[in-house]
Amino acid sequence: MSALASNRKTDIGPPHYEQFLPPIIKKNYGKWKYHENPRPGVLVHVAESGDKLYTVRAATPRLASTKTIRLFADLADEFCGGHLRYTSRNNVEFLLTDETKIDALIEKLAAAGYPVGGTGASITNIVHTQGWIHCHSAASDASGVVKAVMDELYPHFVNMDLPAKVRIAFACCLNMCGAVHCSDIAILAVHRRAPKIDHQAMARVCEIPTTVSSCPTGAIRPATVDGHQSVEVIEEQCMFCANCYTVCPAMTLNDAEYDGISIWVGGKVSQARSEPKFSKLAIPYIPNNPPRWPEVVEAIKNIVEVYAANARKYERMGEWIDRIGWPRFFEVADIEFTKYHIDDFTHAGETFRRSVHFPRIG
Amino acid sequence: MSALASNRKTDIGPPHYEQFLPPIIKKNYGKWKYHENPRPGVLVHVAESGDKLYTVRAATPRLASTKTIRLFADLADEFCGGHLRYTSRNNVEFLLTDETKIDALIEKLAAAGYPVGGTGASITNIVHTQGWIHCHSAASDASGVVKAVMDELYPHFVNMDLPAKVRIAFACCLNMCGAVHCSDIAILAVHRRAPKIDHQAMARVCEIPTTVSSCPTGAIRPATVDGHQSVEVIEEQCMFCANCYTVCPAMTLNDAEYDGISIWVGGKVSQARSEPKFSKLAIPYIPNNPPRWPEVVEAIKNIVEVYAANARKYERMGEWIDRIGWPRFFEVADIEFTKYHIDDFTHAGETFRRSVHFPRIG
Amino acid sequence: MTTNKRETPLIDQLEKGPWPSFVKELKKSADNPMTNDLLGVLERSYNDRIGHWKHGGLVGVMGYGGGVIGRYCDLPEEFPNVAHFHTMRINHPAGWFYTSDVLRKICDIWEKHGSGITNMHGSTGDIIFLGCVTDELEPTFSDLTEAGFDLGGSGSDMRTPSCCCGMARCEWACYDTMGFTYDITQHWQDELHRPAFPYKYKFKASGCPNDCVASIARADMSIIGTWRDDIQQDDAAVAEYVTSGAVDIVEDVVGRCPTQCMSWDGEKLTINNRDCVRCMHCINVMPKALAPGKDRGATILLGAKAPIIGGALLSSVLIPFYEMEPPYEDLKELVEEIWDFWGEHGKNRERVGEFIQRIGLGNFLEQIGLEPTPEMVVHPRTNPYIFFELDEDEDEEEED
Amino acid sequence: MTTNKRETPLIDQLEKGPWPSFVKELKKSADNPMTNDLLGVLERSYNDRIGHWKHGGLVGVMGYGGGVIGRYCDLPEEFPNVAHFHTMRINHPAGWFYTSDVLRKICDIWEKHGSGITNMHGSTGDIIFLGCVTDELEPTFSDLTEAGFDLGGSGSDMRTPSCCCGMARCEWACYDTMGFTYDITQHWQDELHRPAFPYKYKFKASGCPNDCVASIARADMSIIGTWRDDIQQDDAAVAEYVTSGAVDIVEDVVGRCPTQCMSWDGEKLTINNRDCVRCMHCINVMPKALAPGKDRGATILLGAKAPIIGGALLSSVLIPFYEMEPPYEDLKELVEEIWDFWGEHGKNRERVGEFIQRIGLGNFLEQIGLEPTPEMVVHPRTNPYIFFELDEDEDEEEED
Ligand code: SRM
Ligand code: SRM
Ligand code: SRM
Ligand code: SRM
Ligand code: SF4
Ligand code: SF4
Ligand code: SF4
Ligand code: SF4
Ligand code: SF4
Ligand code: SF4
Ligand code: SF4
Ligand code: SF4
Repeated sequence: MSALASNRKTDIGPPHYEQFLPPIIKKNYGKWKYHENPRPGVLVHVAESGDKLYTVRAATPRLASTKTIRLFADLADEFCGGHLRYTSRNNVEFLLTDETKIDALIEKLAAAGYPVGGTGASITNIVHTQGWIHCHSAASDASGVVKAVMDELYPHFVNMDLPAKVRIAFACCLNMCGAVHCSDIAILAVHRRAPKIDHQAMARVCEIPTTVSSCPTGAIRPATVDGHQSVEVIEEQCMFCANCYTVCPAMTLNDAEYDGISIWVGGKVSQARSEPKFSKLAIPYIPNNPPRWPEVVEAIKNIVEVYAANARKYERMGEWIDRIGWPRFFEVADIEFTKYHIDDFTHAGETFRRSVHFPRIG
Repeated sequence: MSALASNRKTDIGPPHYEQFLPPIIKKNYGKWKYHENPRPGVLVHVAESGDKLYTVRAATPRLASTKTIRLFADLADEFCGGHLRYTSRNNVEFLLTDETKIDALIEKLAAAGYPVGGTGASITNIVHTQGWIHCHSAASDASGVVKAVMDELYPHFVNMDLPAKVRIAFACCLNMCGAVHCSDIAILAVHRRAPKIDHQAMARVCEIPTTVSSCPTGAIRPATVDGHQSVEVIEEQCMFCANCYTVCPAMTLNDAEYDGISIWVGGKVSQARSEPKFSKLAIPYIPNNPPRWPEVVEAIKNIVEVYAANARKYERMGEWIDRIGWPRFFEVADIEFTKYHIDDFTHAGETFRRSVHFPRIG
Repeated sequence: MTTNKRETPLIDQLEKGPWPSFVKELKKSADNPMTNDLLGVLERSYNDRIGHWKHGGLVGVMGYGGGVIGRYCDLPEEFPNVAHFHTMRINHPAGWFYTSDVLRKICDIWEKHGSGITNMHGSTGDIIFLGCVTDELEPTFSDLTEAGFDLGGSGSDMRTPSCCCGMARCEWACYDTMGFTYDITQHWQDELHRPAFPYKYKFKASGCPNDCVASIARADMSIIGTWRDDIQQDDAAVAEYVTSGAVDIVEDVVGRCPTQCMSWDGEKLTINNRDCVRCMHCINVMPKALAPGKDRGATILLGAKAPIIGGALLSSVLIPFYEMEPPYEDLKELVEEIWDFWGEHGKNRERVGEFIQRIGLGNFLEQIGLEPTPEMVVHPRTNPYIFFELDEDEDEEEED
Repeated sequence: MTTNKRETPLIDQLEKGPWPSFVKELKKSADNPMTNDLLGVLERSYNDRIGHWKHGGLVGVMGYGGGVIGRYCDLPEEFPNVAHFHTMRINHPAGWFYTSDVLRKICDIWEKHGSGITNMHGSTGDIIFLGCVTDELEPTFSDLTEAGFDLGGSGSDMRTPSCCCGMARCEWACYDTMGFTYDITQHWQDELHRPAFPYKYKFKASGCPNDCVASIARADMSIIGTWRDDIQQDDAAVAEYVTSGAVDIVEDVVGRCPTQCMSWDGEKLTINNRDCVRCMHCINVMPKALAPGKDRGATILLGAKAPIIGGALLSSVLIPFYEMEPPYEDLKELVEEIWDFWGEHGKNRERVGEFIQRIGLGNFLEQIGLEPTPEMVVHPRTNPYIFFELDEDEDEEEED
């Protein structure tokens, strides 16, 4: 092993991107003039030189077998001189110079189960996380919910029929690895039961002071339970963030009965028109109902439809709601407003309405 | 004394307002139709009945000798059947039914030193506090600063020549009895030295635990000094709020050398057009320079002039600044932006610019 | 007592200039030895650049816990007549209307017992008698009640409520601010005079969203008049404003509407009242043509305060629309629910606005028995830290 | 190792429907015993409504502190092939461009050493190899470096930087996002591989304010392309959009400009560039007619993060305009100043955005040697709690 280590390569960093760029990009790098979006999933970028680059964007489930990657590689060889890329939302993009090949490529992708779309005013791929596939913290599965939701929203992927882009993200716990906090629609799996403590394991696997101080609400205190050095949780003070679990495996929050899904709306990232916004709570809790989470799918479909029917062109979800006001959003989306919607964390007071500027109800 | 107490009246509350209302108001109570503001300081309210009530508003320094109150009473007898009122900003209003008497009243008021104005798009009286006249906490005088500033801004009291109302308030310490925090221009006296502790008196006049816990930044801790039970202050942690002084007289913040005045801009209370706003820091510190605080007067005059020259009609100070952006306000008002302008208290992060939406400089 | 005139070269400079001079006011009453000494202390402060007053102790009138602010001079030898210099807060009549007679009565009392110097009015709205020695407090109070006046609040009590002139002189008053203010002041005399709360509790009542008593910024409970039907619109009067050139309707009215819910087609003004947030702007600009609707009441807001100690707050919506009908039973009950709950769980010197932030608005509503509505917030929460409560059924199933 | 096909009736239902199915992906690799067991665990989770993974311990490759996430199954007897099921994070090439050859090389390696299941890509941007046993980590790494790849970040280190495709395929890129990302990734290999910070530190680089890598929401340091001269405007092309009916210029462009700084007189579009906040909207709508200015660079922002634990943050302005010229010396120095200061004073698991809020942005700027500018804030402070520092001169005068 140490012999190996001596001529072992480390810290070489990622390969230089240049070697993977198609010739047309090398030639026109930084010299693109404009683009068009002739049909869903297809972009054409025109360079100052007059060169045209065609992009065909196909959905992937992100989780990919090497078999699928090899399939994409073969398609790239067949249609794009071996060149392709992935997007920041886990779609795959084939980069063509020959416009006439687009249809054939799209056909082959469709046949293999990878539909083309996701450009312009559509719903593109859902950014998501590990879920029950890999993570110890997950309050729901990620891939399954995403699949069920996108099966339903599929028409909005292959068409550009919405007022503006709708960006959906999923995260399987409050760590929010999908960074769902600024999405038009965020699907966030939540725990709702205070950690169950493995008192026997506690002192062995966790540092008790670290565990106590990990709790943002001060709900955890040291305690001796059945003779074991351990901790106890003041249940009313727990808001299920799982920060304790992150630092201490003996405090699990996963719960078959009470875990589930919350829905958040109106966030955005781009600076177009309005400033970036956080998503806000729409539905506090829907139970986990695998394998297809029909209530979650229904709730999201409803929000998309209400938005599609009411927003103005170019208006993102959050811009639309800001215009009509949250009282009316709850009314038109027919969602119940509860005490859970009212912030009660550190900066809660900043969200109270400190004016009489609200529209009339009804 | 206890004999007196037995037939002593208590809890009778204030007199009923009705007995003080002029007949025209009794008659038209709740039945006013519209008003006009024919000239500075004069309002006419027209009732549904057609009755007309003329109001003449005169400035007062708020601090009033009974001699002056008697003077106003006499004028009320002469012009208004004995009726007058004060406003929420400490002006006095004479309530006339005979339009022809207005000029004579205004003349008499002017002769006595009480100018008429303050209506419409003007600068009305400055709401203020006690200062060196009466309060133990004051970091500056109130009446003196107000007098010096209003001498300079007087033309804007007797004319309606501004884009909109400009409401100025003064408070002599962070308790802000003038509730200056939502004013177009707020003048706030500030301490800048950590409390000087009277260690001898401490244990006698203050409760040490209460004093320690009064400090929002945790800067105070119990200490024995020269054998006295007392406290000490970690100076770098003090932001001079004087909350400790409020609960403990042995910790004075008043300081001849370092006390002075800060200027805040862009607040408002009314809901007209935009929601109510807090005032924001413009100038962190100007030394006390009695009797006429020329640097303070100059700074405020500059802000009023820059506003008058640049704002649109109906645009309050804060609405104007919101439109042009704070970077440009600091530029056009030629005020230095310092680290003190950047919030660093509890909700500071909410004021950071979390977008790239700022206008170009210059 | 000496009445030798004090030398006051510094503050004398504040007699000059067009604005009314408080120094002149002091000098008008300088025949009063207290006021004469006050001039001296003030000159001294101007010279030293520091105040000369000390913390006041507990002083007051019998049976009352509030209404008087104790004050002592830190140079009592030099200025013996202001060695004690307390203030009395006298509850003003709602709307600050007076007759000349009653003003003279007040002056008589104050010249007899005190310095002859007042504030008309204090920031909370009281008549302030500035400078009273301890022994004169009770006699002054006695003369005041004889004249029909009583003390206002101070300390941790209900503070003197105040209001705009409302229906007395304003066409926009959506409820009777003065009637309401008088009513609650009388109703809660005990709460006003005997501090028993965690901290002060202020009421301010404005007849419309122009908020001429700054209630949203300065009162723990802000009562702001409003309406819930359409703005009353007189098209002929609108046309009159436009044709006379008095108003640039596109720029000044339509263009300044915060919700862009108005339009002008060159002849007619159309208001989409469903989107209007009742900001008052268009009505303010054209008072002859537009007026608040006919279905009137108030929005009740809670929690404003000055910065000490968690930072200043504006009041926030508690009841989006309340029909302000005397005797305001529901509202009074709600206020007492709030006082009870805050009284029991509020910390010492914790204003109700801070209290709500500490315990959570959702919990607060539950305790005082109000349903949450989206009008109460600018937007729902953005953080995922929800204190879920599992309902009992669910809990039982799971209990082991 | 068993390769008996697992019964998966529940997750089989996720093979149906038009969207690509991750279950199909798993089944494609089900000849691999790990993946076969993964199908079994997942079915079990769908049945139990709970995950079956345990906290990972410290696993990794020699000399590296990051790049591998340890993972163990809580049902190792039933699913022995996923008893260990670690992930490897492999630093992707900037912009996620690949050739078919290099993809096949990656597949070869992963089929040889692991489950054959990947994420293309992880949320931070890495290629994720999903499911590796401890003993295979080092051999996989060795084959990867041989193929020119290296691990990405995990733990309290610099995380794998990522960027939008920028100049490679976008006309709006205001700087070379891919060049910059490659440069800093290479420059800070040690910081990427050997966690030594208080917590993670992410970089994301977007070529313009459309922010196609969500940098403002997902990176501790967000580098967003921008310009500081006028928008480039081609009047003929504007006219073309209008006359062709492709764009309703009043409604879609002028009417949606957040600063209302555009006007259309029926013939010509006028932009008041001084008021423009460079939001991109008008350019997005008419890419043939409008383009970012020529004087280009980036705004550098700091501090975004997910909610744990003080609540989510977006990045805030640190340098309003920076000319993104390689080798980015000043910026690199600044970043190292930040790392030093945060490294010394940051608490364990305190992201830089939280750190700044704790110590104050003003102080932070002073420590890293940047001047405060009004662009950094939405508005100046509203609370009066200023930590005044008296300058030394003043202090000396007063010292006693
Ligand atoms: C390929 C990709 C960048 C990459 O390097 O991978 C990309 C590419 C383009 N984006 Fe993007 N964006 C990409 C992720 C994003 C993201 C990030 C995200 O969603 O996580 C955002 C921020 C979203 C948000 O605000 O929440 C984003 C916000 C935009 C916007 C602003 C839209 C708006 O009005 O808010 C534009 C402008 C537009 O569409 O008019 C834009 C425009 C574009 C253009 C037109 C730029 C160009 O001239 O080439 C590209 C084609 C857009 C299209 O899909 O119609 N791109 N774009 C990403 C494709 C993701 C996908 O597979 O669907
Ligand atoms: C007399 C008084 C109420 C009282 O009961 O004492 C009063 C009376 C009127 N106010 Fe007021 N306001 C009075 C304090 C206020 C305050 C409180 C304050 O300044 O502390 C405000 C909130 C100020 C703020 O936003 O900071 C206030 C904001 C308004 C507004 C909203 C102006 C705006 O555009 O923001 C109007 C509407 C207007 O002027 O068009 C208004 C309008 C009016 C009208 C026109 C109402 C009417 O129809 O009678 C009255 C004459 C206004 C004038 O002066 O031109 N009044 N008004 C107060 C006179 C104070 C003084 O002596 O100068
Ligand atoms: C007399 C008056 C100022 C004036 O010149 O008008 C006043 C004077 C004092 N106020 Fe005040 N406050 C006065 C209206 C206010 C207001 C304005 C208002 O009511 O609209 C405020 C801001 C609104 C609010 O309540 O938040 C105000 C906020 C404070 C505070 C800060 C309270 C807070 O929660 O932030 C304090 C400190 C305290 O309570 O310990 C305070 C404390 C004080 C004390 C009692 C000083 C102290 O530390 O104990 C002052 C006595 C001064 C003196 O020597 O006479 N005073 N005080 C006002 C009462 C007159 C009246 O009854 O009409
Ligand atoms: C693999 C990945 C999710 C995915 O499916 O793509 C991931 C997976 C984990 N993240 Fe993450 N995070 C991943 C991107 C993110 C992102 C998104 C991003 O980088 O753009 C975020 C939000 C942005 C941010 O950094 O704030 C994110 C915020 C977190 C947090 C919360 C950090 C915070 O300060 O709020 C944690 C908790 C922690 O660090 O202890 C976390 C912790 C974790 C851990 C290590 C679980 C833990 O408690 O230790 C997860 C391991 C899961 C597993 O079993 O594989 N992960 N994590 C992403 C990394 C892949 C990659 O390298 O490309
Ligand atoms: S969001 Fe939570 S459960 Fe999901 S991958 Fe990240 S840390 Fe794991
Ligand atoms: S889940 Fe969060 S709030 Fe609950 S005990 Fe753990 S750390 Fe505390
Ligand atoms: S603001 Fe401060 S100094 Fe002035 S009267 Fe109020 S408590 Fe006293
Ligand atoms: S002035 Fe305020 S911050 Fe300073 S020691 Fe006193 S209470 Fe603490
Ligand atoms: S608040 Fe409204 S009702 Fe009261 S005086 Fe002002 S404008 Fe009139
Ligand atoms: S009251 Fe305000 S929001 Fe309503 S129509 Fe008039 S200007 Fe618009
Ligand atoms: S961020 Fe801007 S430059 Fe980068 S791909 Fe998106 S639109 Fe193009
Ligand atoms: S970039 Fe945005 S702010 Fe600038 S002119 Fe275009 S739409 Fe307006």
